[in-house]
Amino acid sequence: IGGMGDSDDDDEIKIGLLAYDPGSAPQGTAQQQAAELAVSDLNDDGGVLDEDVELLVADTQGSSSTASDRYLEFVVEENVDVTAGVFVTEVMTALMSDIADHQTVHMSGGHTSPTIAEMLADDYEQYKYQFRPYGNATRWIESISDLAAHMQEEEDWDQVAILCEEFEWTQSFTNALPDLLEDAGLEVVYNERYPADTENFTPLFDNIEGEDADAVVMAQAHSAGPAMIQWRDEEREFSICGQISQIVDPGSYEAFDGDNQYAISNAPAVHTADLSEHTTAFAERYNDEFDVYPNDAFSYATYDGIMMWAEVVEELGTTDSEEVVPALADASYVGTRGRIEFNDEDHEYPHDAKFGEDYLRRINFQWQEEDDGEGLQQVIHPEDLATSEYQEPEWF
Amino acid sequence: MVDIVGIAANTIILGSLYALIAVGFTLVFGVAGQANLAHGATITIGAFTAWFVAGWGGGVWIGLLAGTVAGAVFHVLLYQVFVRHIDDPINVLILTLLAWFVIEYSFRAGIGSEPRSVPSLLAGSTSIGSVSLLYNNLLIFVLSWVFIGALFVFVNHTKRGQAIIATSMNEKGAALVGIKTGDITLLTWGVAGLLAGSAGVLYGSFRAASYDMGMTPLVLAFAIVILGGIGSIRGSLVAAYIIGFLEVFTTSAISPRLSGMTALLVVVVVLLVRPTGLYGRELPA
Amino acid sequence: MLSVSDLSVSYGKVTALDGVDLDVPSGETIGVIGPNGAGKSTLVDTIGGFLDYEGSITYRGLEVSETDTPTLIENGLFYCTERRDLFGQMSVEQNLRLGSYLNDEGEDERLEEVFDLFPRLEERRSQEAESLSGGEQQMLSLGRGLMSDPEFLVLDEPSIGLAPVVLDDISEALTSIQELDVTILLCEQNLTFALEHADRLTLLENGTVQRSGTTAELQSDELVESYIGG
Amino acid sequence: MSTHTTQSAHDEAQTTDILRLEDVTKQFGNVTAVDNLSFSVSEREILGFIGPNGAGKSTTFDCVSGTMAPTDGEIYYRGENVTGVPQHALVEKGIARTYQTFRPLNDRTVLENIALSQMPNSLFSFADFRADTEQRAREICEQVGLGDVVDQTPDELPHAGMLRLEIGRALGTDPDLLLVDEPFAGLTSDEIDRTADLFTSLREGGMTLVVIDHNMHGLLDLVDRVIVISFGEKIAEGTPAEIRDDPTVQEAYLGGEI
Amino acid sequence: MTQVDLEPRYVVGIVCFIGLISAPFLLPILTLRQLTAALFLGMFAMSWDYVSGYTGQLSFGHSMFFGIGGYTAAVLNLELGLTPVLAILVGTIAAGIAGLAVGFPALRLEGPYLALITLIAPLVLVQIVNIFPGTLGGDAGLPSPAGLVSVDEPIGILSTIGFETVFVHETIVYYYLALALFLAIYALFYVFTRSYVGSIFTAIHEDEDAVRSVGINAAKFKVFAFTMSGTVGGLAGAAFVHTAGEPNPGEILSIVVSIEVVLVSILGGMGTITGPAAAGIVYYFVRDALQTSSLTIPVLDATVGHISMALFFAIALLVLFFLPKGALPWVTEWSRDILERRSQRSESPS
Ligand SMILES: Nc1ncnc2c1ncn2[C@@H]1O[C@H](COP(=O)(O)OP(=O)(O)OP(=O)(O)O)[C@@H](O)[C@H]1O
Ligand SMILES: Nc1ncnc2c1ncn2[C@@H]1O[C@H](COP(=O)(O)OP(=O)(O)OP(=O)(O)O)[C@@H](O)[C@H]1O
Ligand SMILES: [Mg+2]
Ligand SMILES: [Mg+2]
Repeated sequence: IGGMGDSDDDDEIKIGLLAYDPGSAPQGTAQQQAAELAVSDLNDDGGVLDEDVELLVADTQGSSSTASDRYLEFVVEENVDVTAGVFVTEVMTALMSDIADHQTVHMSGGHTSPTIAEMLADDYEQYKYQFRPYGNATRWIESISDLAAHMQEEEDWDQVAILCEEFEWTQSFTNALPDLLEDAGLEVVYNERYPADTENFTPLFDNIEGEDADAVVMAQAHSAGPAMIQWRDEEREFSICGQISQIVDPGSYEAFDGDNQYAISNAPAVHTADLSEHTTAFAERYNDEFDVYPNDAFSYATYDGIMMWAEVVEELGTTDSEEVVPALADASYVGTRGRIEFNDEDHEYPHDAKFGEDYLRRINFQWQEEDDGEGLQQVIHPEDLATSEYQEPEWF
Repeated sequence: MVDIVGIAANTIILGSLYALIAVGFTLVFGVAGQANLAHGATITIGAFTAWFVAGWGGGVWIGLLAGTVAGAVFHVLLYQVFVRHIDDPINVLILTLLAWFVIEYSFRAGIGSEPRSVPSLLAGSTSIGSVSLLYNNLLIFVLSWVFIGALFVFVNHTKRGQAIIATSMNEKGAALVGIKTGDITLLTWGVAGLLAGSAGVLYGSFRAASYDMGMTPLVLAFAIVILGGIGSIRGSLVAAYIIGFLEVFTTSAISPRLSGMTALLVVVVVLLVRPTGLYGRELPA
Repeated sequence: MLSVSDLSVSYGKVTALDGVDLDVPSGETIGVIGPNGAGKSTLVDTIGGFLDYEGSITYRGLEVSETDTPTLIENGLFYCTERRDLFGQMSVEQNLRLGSYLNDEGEDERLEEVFDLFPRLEERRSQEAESLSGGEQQMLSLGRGLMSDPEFLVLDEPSIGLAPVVLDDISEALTSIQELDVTILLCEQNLTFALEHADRLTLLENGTVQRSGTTAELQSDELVESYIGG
Repeated sequence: MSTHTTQSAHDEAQTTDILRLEDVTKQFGNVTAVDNLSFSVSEREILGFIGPNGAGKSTTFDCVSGTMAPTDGEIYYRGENVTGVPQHALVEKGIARTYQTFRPLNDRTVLENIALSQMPNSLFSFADFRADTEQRAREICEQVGLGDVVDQTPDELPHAGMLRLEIGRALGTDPDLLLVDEPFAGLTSDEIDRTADLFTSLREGGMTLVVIDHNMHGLLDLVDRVIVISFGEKIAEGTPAEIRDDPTVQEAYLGGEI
Repeated sequence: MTQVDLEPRYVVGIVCFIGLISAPFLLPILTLRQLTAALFLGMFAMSWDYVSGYTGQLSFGHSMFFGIGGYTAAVLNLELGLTPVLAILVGTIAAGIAGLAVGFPALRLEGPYLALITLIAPLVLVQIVNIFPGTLGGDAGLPSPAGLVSVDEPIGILSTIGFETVFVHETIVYYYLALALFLAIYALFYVFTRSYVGSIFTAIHEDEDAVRSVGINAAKFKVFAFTMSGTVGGLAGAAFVHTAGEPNPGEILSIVVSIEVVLVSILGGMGTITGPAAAGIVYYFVRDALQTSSLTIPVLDATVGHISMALFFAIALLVLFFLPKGALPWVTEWSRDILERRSQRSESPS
């Protein structure tokens, strides 16, 4: 079977990035910026395999058919050496068969559903070209449960609620998180899922308050806007933490007009956290370049993914995917958030990055207001990385 | 544990908001007979206008005014430039749908896909027993009743209001009694624009403004008008509260996962039993 | 009051009126008669401003093509069309009240007058117009027109579908309206009815005027006889 | 001569009723449009059905033709109880009707309007009906006097043309019983005569007709027998001559005129 | 020399047919692949037009049929290992049953009332899919089921005529599969709508009472229209997930798909079958061309690609506004005018 991604006959290294609405949506924009920075860093360093690196960017429009069309243009017409990006899980699921057909390495940068890794577990040979240098959402609940345990000590959190958008990636929050929390000595008093287009949180919050929860763990990617606004306006008597993708965006404080103040979210990194020796430097450089701090896995992981691939290729001396895949699977690379190593083929989630003290970690930050009125993402947990104390909402 | 007072309070607030969102749509669709799907866009325009104005330091109340006016201007333009030249109601429906998409995607390209918050019109809250009520929500309640009441009187008890209905039923007949049908329909669109624009501001302050915020209110408005029965403002009002109640009740007492679905399924069942909605008139043959 | 000169109207390729001249002096009743498809309804619709035409129609000095229908109505015109054009899902009373849209002074009294004329309508006052019987609809259409207190009536086949007794009533009503010096243009198929009311008659056929003259002159005209019969 | 026909038709009535109404009532809310109405129609008769405006004539047609079900009472067609049978099924049994307010299909020509009545009421039919139907439709157009305008659309037709179209479409279903609602409205006497001739020839061909109209000249000359209703109730029944002279009918319906 | 007098529209039809048949030899391979997807959009649009364009029973939720067909087939293949052909068959039947089920409310409900019911159906289905992410894949969709025919090895004949890789071969095979289905559906609908059935459908659109009054059971025909439309829509949906597409909400179930289908049909010309079929293809490529365009628009300082969706819908709006009956009827009329003028001109000298 002749793959197409391994052709080396052009004199440039080409990277194809599939981004969602770059220039408009924060996720796609972040991916594009990170990829640009990576490519310019590589070129400053003399390119890869002594060739210039070129970045191609395509908009997936969030649609799987568009993404597939653009992907094929990359691998069939442009003969790119590696692809990166993708944010919407639906798009990624659909793209997996194209990636398998065209056997070109893909360094993911945004989607978080465990299903993608499960596809590798089911049929490694077919899907092994996909790598996810930030793991999937099932691994984040440990970090969140640690935060809750910490808050139990510090702030007397005893009873927590769980509230998740109806998505595949939030399954672990609904199913596995309660056990972790109970193990840590907290009581889960409420656990519900809701459709992602929900806009009215009042009845939900009424119920959570009715259960006397001290905090709610939320897993949401779409509905943070109304949730934050109603939480604040209605002066709810509980804290919010969890995985709230929209407030991880460094630009969100402005977009939300500060409505996300006091909210806590889990994140792969924020620019204030010293996850590795590179984190802050990278974030500052990024900020100098684009006037915004890096956003979530979209920025950090896209950058790391490309750099890691380049390092492996440089070592191997070829971009041939059949050689790059095993090399990447074994590689160890220190990126902007720590050491990246991938789970092996027999793991439950092959090619997702490993988590742990020596590998990637997750942090919990809180949006706090600075004296100048600007918002800042302050790390409050884990303690060794904390940059600030937890602040209680002013209306408590 | 089902909190009856909470459910009642939330139903009243939500029902009022829905009623406010739906009345403008009812006026154009139910009364004047044109399905204006750009109603969704008007809501978005209202909300973002208020957000802009508030952002420039104009304050939300000026924002409310500006959003209301912007809604009316948009409607008047849409009607004068396009809709008045179209005879086929299906084409009106599709054209307004397209207009909505144009607006929606323009906002996405211009402002981005992240939600923006429109400040509350009134800060603070009061509490009745265990339930706390935001002043902003009370305002929504009051405003929606004022608007709907005014509309009800206008349509049923003024000549001009009757002329709107007459025009929708038989344009030639309306001309025969001296009604300037073009002006009347324009008036209808303008008034509906005012209502939708202000609904957009309130909706934005209750939730958030985003480029695709028009979808949910539009589906709701459509469902409300149909459930209430085309042509009946009273029907729309009752339907808005029914849908509000079903949503609140399902969320609080059954499961939030089913909240969107229950209301819609109830609409289906009601229609199968009463094909012209709760208070609907037969469609013209 | 109304003068039509060299009027031609066509629907696409079909020419419905061709060079029609007609004068309706103030206070008189002009009958327009003719077989089916002669162009009577077309004439009425054109006068009402619903169709494009060549030639000229002036009503009280207003050229119809430059005036919209409501303005003509404002100037005392009133039509009763062949298709009636009622407001289907409105009640009888609402239909009638809209008849005085431009002039609601004395509305209630006029409503009573219309009900006196057509007691059937009073019985059905809150029924939807659409569900009225054919004859009732015809009454409503006439009644709605009378609500505007018009000075010039254009009637397209008012006798159609009415029971003989009702026709008698309408005939009487028309006579009393005529006594008020209202100008009337009466398009009719029913010659008996037309002869009874018209001062002058115009016979249309295939869109052109065949005969025109006083009722007495035309009563014995053979062409009129042959088309309209007894 | 004409009295003779009437007489014989009347004699057979007992045995060969094609249609029989028994205590039919139709209410709309609290309006009783048809009130305990009973009458029967004999085979090959032309029955006049008259009454003041709003008497319930069209509504009676609605009930008989299956447009709407009566509130109460029974309708028998050829001895079979057909109360509440839907219209399309009644058409198959042989009952057709015309409407007082026209219902043309404005998107197609006169010929195609009439051809609709020739179409099979089944989803899959491979019979070679196309040429056939068109031929039959043309014949019907000729028969009702639309031969010259087959390619026009209904809105180009004058009033009389619409009427003919309405009759043509009903004829297309090959009915045995034809209910005609106000066929003379708006016609000149010349045209009335022609239409009446058509009805007579249809009867010669074996059809039974019930005709509603307010034009007494036209109607009374045509029909064999008349039924008069007022406020939904039968007030008189008899030959045209009898009806003309009936004082109740004169007062309720005819007025002083005739 | 004898001259065959073909009506121009048949000439156009034959040219298009030949063009479609020879497309693999004329188009770049990726364009061919897009054309495959575009053919499916055309099929979806035809299935809508058959019921809504002809009988006037507006459906705003036709994606329910594509979705039911596609999801049923995909789940049967993925979970139970049914062969694609069987899975497609069952999916088609399931969608047909859904069509039947929607047909019945259509007997009682009219116009906007019916439109709402059809709109609600896919909205609820999307939520159901989200509630059962395990079997239905939730928001993320299901992974691709097995291909209708699996092309793992290069195909001999195709290699000999110069097509190289397996990907190309697979694309060509799927293209012809889609084309065959497209033509079959087109022929089926064409035959039905040009027969008396089509004429009854349009009569129902005009005046249902008139239809009943000539002895035709309008209800039966309406239910039939929905059932057949659902069946064909389901077939297209099921075939789609086994060839060109993916079983996820955005492709075959979401309300956006329903709306697109309505748009395509109306822009192409409602009640023509040909119009929606052709418009489906044009729609796909116009949108794609706008999305990938990197032209900068001077005043706005944005690329066409960036505002492509707003631009795309603005164009659609103008098309609808100026051609209210849709593109096909306009083209037909316009060409008839030209032909008439030409024949007049050629007559006049003689
Ligand atoms: N909308 C139309 N399109 C095309 N032709 C039309 C239209 N309306 C009327 N016509 C034609 O114009 C001519 C005049 O019709 P019109 O209705 O004015 O006659 P009329 O004298 O009122 O007849 P009737 O006594 O039947 O009402 C007829 O030949 C008719 O076919
Ligand atoms: N849907 C309805 N709702 C209420 N009343 C109705 C309805 N349909 C008919 N009617 C009433 O029933 C009565 C009988 O109507 P119908 O149409 O049968 O009269 P008709 O005898 O045919 O009169 P015409 O000669 O004027 O046509 C009328 O008074 C009418 O207003
Ligand atoms: Mg006329
Ligand atoms: Mg009648």
